[in-house]
Amino acid sequence: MKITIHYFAMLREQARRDEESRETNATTVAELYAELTQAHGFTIPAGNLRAAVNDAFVKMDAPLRDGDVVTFIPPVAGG
Amino acid sequence: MKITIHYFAMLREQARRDEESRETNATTVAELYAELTQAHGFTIPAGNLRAAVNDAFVKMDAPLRDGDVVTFIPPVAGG
Amino acid sequence: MFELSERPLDGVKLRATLTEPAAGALVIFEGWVRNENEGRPVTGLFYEAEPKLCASEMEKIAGEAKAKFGVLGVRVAHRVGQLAIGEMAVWVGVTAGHRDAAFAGCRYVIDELKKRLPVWKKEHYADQTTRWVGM
Amino acid sequence: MFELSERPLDGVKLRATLTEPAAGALVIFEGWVRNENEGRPVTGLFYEAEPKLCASEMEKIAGEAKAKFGVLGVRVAHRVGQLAIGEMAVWVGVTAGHRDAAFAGCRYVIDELKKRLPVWKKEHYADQTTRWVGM
Repeated sequence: MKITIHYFAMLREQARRDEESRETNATTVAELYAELTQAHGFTIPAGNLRAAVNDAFVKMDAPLRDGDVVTFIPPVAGG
Repeated sequence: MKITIHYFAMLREQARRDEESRETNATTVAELYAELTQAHGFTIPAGNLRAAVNDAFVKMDAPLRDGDVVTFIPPVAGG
Repeated sequence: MFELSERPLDGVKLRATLTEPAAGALVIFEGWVRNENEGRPVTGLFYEAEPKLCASEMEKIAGEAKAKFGVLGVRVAHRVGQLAIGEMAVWVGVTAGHRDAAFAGCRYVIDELKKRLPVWKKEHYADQTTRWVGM
Repeated sequence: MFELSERPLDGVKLRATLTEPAAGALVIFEGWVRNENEGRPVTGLFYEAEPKLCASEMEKIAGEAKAKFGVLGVRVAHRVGQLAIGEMAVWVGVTAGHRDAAFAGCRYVIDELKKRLPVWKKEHYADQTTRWVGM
């Protein structure tokens, strides 16, 4: 299935892009992040991330469906 | 001796003046307030007042000297 | 550091006096004239103050805030005269390296100011009566 | 209620959105870029945010502040992009009938914002290095 991924902050820099569309067999958000870590050399441990699917926060074991838009949320530091 | 008294808020209204100079035999701030209460019909109990002499806060039993400027401080309500 | 003003307080000017490169946090408290107090409709407030004692007492309060919380800057202004609903009666700005100190310092300054500053307030009510608050 | 801005935040305009006759207290928190962090000289900050998640999460936080403290108004703005020392990174304004609620509400909003809002910060140091804070 095809998933769109949005990157921010350190993930954006390490992936060298803001977003990408990707064919994947990953069935959960966590599996997708593991695959992307292989591809892009991400250094943020999955345990330190949050994720959103289609603009709503989800758990890392949330399932993926074809066409989903996934945003990975590195540790936040606003304010 | 001669004392100058400054009035604010309800005391100003009840004394019908901002200030006055007064010959008095009062030896303390508290005695002076008792005398002024007779003269002007003040309704604020002495126990609810603070006072300043020559721009510094004092206790109500502080002594008076000729030429002193006394300010009576009704309960405050700033802010 | 402190001013009494017969004209509307200018938050922009007051804030500008507090900028400094070591400050990471500014907390501002503004007291506004609200349309009721203890259930009674209020139409306006009259404030009166003793300027010299206000100035010396505010210096003390600001010094205490710096000593207790390590805040960097303290700035306070209080309005006097007749105020309408919505007008700003008091402005307190406190800067610090971080927000804990800025919040604690600002809260301390407004609390102490309300207890200690020789400022008096007469409430005007919708039924035309008035009352000196606290007297 | 919430905005992200690539241009300097305008405290005057933000404050103006909070005026209402029942409000007696406004507490504002401003976060400024300071010249050091944890002992390292800082020359600037870069902020980045995810707009949709920021907006929905701020709506939740504001709702929580209203429910917990009975505050009347909540307004928040966060800057994004490259900021210099002294620039305002975040503005939080909270109104209430009285100051207890306004202080508690403002503190709650900035604390939750810092924990939950998808905003990221890269520090630029005097020695030309950079660091994504918290990563």
